[in-house]
Amino acid sequence: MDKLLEATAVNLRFGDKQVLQNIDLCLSSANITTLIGPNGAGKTSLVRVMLGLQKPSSGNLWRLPKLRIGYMPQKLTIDSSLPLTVKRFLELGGASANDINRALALTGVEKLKTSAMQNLSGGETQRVLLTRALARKPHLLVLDEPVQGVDVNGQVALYDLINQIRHEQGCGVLMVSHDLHLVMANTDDVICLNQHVCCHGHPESVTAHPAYLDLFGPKAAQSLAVYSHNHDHKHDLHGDVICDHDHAAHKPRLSLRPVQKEKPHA
Amino acid sequence: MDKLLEATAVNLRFGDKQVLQNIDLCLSSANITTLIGPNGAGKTSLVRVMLGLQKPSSGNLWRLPKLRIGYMPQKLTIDSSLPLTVKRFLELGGASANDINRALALTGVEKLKTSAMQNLSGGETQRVLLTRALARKPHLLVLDEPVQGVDVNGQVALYDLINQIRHEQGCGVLMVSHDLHLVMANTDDVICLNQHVCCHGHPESVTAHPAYLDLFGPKAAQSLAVYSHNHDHKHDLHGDVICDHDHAAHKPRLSLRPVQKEKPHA
Amino acid sequence: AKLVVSIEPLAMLVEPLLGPDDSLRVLLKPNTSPHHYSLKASDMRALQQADLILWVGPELEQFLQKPLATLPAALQLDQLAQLSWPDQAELSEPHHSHAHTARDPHLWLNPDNALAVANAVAQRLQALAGVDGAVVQARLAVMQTRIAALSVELERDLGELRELQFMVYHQAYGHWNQRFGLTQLSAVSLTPEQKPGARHIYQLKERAKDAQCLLAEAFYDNQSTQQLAKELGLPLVLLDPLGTNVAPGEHRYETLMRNLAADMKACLNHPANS
Amino acid sequence: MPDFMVNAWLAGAAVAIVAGPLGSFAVWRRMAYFGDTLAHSALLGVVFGLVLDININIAVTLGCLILAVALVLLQQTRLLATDTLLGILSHSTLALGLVCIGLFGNTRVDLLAYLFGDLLTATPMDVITIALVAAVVLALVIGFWRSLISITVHEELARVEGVKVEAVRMLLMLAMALVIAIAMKVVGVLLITALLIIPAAAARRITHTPEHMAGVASLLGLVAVSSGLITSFFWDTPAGPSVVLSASTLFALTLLKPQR
Amino acid sequence: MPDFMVNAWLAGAAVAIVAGPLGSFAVWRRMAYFGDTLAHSALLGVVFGLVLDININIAVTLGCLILAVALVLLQQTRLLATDTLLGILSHSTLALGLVCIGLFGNTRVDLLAYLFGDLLTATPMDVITIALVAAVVLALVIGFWRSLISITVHEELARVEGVKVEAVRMLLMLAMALVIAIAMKVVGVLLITALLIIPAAAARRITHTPEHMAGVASLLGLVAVSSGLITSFFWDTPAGPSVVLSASTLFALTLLKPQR
Ligand SMILES: Nc1ncnc2c1ncn2[C@@H]1O[C@H](COP(=O)(O)OP(=O)(O)OP(=O)(O)O)[C@@H](O)[C@H]1O
Ligand SMILES: Nc1ncnc2c1ncn2[C@@H]1O[C@H](COP(=O)(O)OP(=O)(O)OP(=O)(O)O)[C@@H](O)[C@H]1O
Ligand SMILES: [Mg+2]
Ligand SMILES: [Mg+2]
Ligand SMILES: [Zn+2]
Repeated sequence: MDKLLEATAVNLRFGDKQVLQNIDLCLSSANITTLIGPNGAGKTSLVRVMLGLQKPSSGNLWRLPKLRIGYMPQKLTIDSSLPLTVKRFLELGGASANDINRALALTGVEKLKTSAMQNLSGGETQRVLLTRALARKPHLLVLDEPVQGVDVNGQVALYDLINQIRHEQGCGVLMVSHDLHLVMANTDDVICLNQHVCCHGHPESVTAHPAYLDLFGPKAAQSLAVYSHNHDHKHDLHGDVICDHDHAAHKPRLSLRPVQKEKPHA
Repeated sequence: MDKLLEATAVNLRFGDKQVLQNIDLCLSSANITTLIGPNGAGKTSLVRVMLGLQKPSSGNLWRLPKLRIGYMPQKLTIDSSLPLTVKRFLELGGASANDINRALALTGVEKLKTSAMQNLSGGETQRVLLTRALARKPHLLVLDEPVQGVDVNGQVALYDLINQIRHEQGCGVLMVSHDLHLVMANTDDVICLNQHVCCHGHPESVTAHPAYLDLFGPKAAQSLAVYSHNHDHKHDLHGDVICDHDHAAHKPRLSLRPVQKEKPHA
Repeated sequence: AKLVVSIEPLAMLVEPLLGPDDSLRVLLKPNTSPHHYSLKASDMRALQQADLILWVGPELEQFLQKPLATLPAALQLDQLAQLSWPDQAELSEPHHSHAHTARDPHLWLNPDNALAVANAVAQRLQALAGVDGAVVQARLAVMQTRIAALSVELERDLGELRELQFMVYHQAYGHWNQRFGLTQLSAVSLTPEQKPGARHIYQLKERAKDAQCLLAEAFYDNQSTQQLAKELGLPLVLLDPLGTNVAPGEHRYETLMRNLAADMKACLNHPANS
Repeated sequence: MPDFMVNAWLAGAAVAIVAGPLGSFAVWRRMAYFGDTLAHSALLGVVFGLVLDININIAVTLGCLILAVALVLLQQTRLLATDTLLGILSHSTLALGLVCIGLFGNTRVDLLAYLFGDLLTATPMDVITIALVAAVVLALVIGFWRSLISITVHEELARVEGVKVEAVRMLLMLAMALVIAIAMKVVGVLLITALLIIPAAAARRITHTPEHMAGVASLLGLVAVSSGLITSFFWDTPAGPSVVLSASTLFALTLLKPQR
Repeated sequence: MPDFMVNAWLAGAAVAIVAGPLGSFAVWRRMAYFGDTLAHSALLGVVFGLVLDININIAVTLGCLILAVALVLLQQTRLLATDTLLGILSHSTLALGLVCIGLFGNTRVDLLAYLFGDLLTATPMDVITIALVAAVVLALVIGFWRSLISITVHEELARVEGVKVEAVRMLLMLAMALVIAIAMKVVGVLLITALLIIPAAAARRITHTPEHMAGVASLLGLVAVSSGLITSFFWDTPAGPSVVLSASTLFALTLLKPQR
């Protein structure tokens, strides 16, 4: 597990709106980190800061030199004046034809190769975006709500796919998702974000955490239960939870999993 | 139950791609119709045809005169050169300040009133779009994946909200959704679309239908079971299913629920 | 009296009629093109306070048409009855023989027209309050003799150019040619804003066989004119019909005309033609 | 203050006020070069006026309105952005005008006359005409304001909500074309276009709603006209360009405002 | 075929070929009026050339490059569309040029020369210069093709995938400005802009990938130059406008193709 990307003490303000507060986040290879949190919690903002797309108001970013990233933004609009087939769009990611074809097969959109990007349906667009990210054989996959608008079967299949690729290629994954019930099964670290990090750790321990229940309610916890216990994949990482939502004392840090340093709230 | 909008024998082709094949659909007041189907099935296209935004290649459309529609498109992009607060955006829907404030409270985005539309997060945008549609007090609500990108609590709450408004205001609802497990509980009619209507009827009967299981697999059926049986709302509509996937004989039509006339596949 | 004129050549024509008490303002500096001239507040004030405003007409100074429309002080020269105009027939190109061909507005290039203008100006000046008519008459008389002499001199000088055949870049020398009996073979384009067609240029090459040079105006950049001259196989001679290069001082009109004659003679004496 | 300055100010002020909302639409709908396009096509209008022997001003105005209709039609193909369409129309009509001018009539047509016009030569009659047209257009724009903004924000949403999208869009284009065509001959296209887009662009950075932006744009336009004319009067600079430069200065000032 | 026709064709062809890909970018990035803006600012360049006493052509070229840099900087504010920014730059520089020309400079500057140029008087030297610049720019564009397309499709995706977005964007702007500046005096901005956008717009409707569009645009440009010059020769119409009209005709033909 190599460290790929690390953010320390990141703060982000838009005007007088504090969006991110003192966030520490560290991404490692072969590790899936999932950001969850209510709408407007700052998940996308944090992802963009990590990728260098948004300058944080304060904080530091460290990044493995020559890190190859596969990114899937939350939304994509392509100008209609640009003629662009799915195939050409994927090639722009810089992957070989072989890798592209393989990725297309995995995400189930081979048939769309010659379609125009602008004519794709919502779910098709998501699949194509994921294909581009995967085809690059990245060291780090960054996915902002990857299965948004994808049909039911696709959701399950794509999450499984991401998990599988993580194991095969050993790439790190940072993912934003609202599909608690689907995502929890395949993730190593869950970070529950709401401006600041509410709680984080292994999914099963996070879901038991009061801050989590606070944010998502018992219904969500229940839905998670249904899925995670159906799941046949075994986790070998221990699932301790570090939380400072109510400024509790820190447990010692045992792994490279993200850790939030405590600072007084601004 | 008044008939609000009816499409008969609608076909839609883009170039040589058949997207909709011989669809009949009828929407009535106080009735929730949900379109489900895999990505690229033509759900959004059908919605756009129903709304008159897309001319069908053939077929007829009937519409109640002076029908007031609240529409929530699948995606929204607003040019950054246009300064537009959420409040102004909502007012453009033509609703009174009172109605807007009430709707804002229901969708949980009151705090964003003065935010710029372009700065909203994905889920916030969805909530604002829904607010605009609701605030108009429409006769017919048309929602294309209304809770896409909305957080877990929001998903449950918004579906409940839609159901509640249907009962209070007696408006008809046409909805596209992939959240089988959430949506089935609150819908009267389910139409399973894959270019043509695979099967349709009351949710519990649809989910038992072979065409449905074909499309979504047993996993989806199972997830539905978990939710629909949790649900405490009683349906008074009988749930017969009409299917002609394998060109079976039709059952007699008993209600204004959508019906597909059989024609040879093109 | 306060006078305003639109362009430099007109200033040259009226200067001799003015005395130390009179003021003269030229709107268009030699460097500005009438196409994108934008009036300044001082220009408007000068126009409104002027006792006499001289301009050729909308064909040349379109930007003045509107502000002068209501000013009685304005004198539009191309309306003067005493002017002589070049024959339309001579002007028009074989393939451009349409009814409403524009008149060549460079009317000061004919000394007779210069006299007519001077007469008209003198008349208007005399009618002004506070102007001593006799003095103006005297100045006009001096001017008349000078211009008569100039005419004679130019006729003599240009006599030897009668056999000279030349082409012009812009149709600007109708008055000049008419007065001195010169033979212009063809013009490349009728107006500066109109570019010639390819066929026209090709046909010009045919006629260029009889021509000895190409006359054009001195712009700050002559590249395309030079290229055309090369194409036609003619020496290029740059003329200065607007008097841009005439130094300040007395008798500028005569200098302008003499320069023009001298430049044309240079064409005849060009090494290529000897 | 001499009469001509008063007339110039009145004409400029009328254009500036109506240019606030219209210019905002130009900025939002990416029609910044609409004015230029109309000016280029004016040449064609002049030629047709000469050939068909109708009043040139009427011919030019008609030409502008026809161009606006052509733009609306081309926009319906959806594959090309508005600025591209404007570029195509502008250059095609100008080229056609230049070719026609050679084929018919040798009357000298001064192309640049439409580009530069002259604020200082505005007559009382001009002022009345411009003010009238501006008032009518302003009334129309205010009357249809919600529909206009609706189709600018999201055309399909507007259509579903019952706005007659095609009619409203056509109205906007024709209103804009009319104002430009009428004001073109008086103040020149350079100045109109500048008054349309520069104040609106400056207002963008300091406002949060469309109405606010349109209003502030009108105001900034008024400031630009006034200060430009004052500059022109006291430093004796050409009037039109001075107004444009004042507007540019205002825009540059808003750039200093830190962005959120 | 007379010499001057050959030179004209060579100059036009060189511009048309490089205009294919560059014009496609102009269409995609909504920079249709980039050429016009540079032409307007040329006047300012001329004035500064005169004041600082440097070679006018160098001054104009420098002016164009500076304008391109200014555009890139303004684009970073993100609140305004490119066509608005171009409109602001274009009118501000023109106004400044007009004011300055009154204050300094006493050589006669002809704005029309920049607008209309004269294809038929292109010298062999002109042809060589244009061809050289076109070749260099074409090589650069092909060399950076993937990066250029990437930043046009989605700037953030490109940045994450390791493209140096700022550098590549600046390269594109400078390349475009250079070609326009060099070709402006020879063939005129009217013709360059038309060759940039009209063939690219025509190609949009009949192609499915960016490469294909750029290639077809070059081809259509060549057809337009050739047929325009032939028209000019046989019907004796002005050369530049004829080429533009040929291009417009090609565009109109593509409109006949039914849209999917
Ligand atoms: N450029 C901006 N200016 C001002 N506020 C912004 C800007 N971008 C985002 N915000 C605000 O910051 C907050 C966080 O936005 P962000 O997109 O990170 O949320 P999110 O967690 O991704 O939400 P979602 O689940 O809905 O996608 C939101 O309330 C949003 O309105
Ligand atoms: N303008 C168009 N031209 C060509 N094909 C199109 C066009 N619009 C949509 N399509 C195709 O038609 C099919 C149906 O699209 P539609 O958007 O209706 O799907 P959908 O059922 O809404 O899917 P999703 O669940 O992903 O939103 C898709 O395969 C899409 O690629
Ligand atoms: Mg987000
Ligand atoms: Mg859809
Ligand atoms: Zn079926």
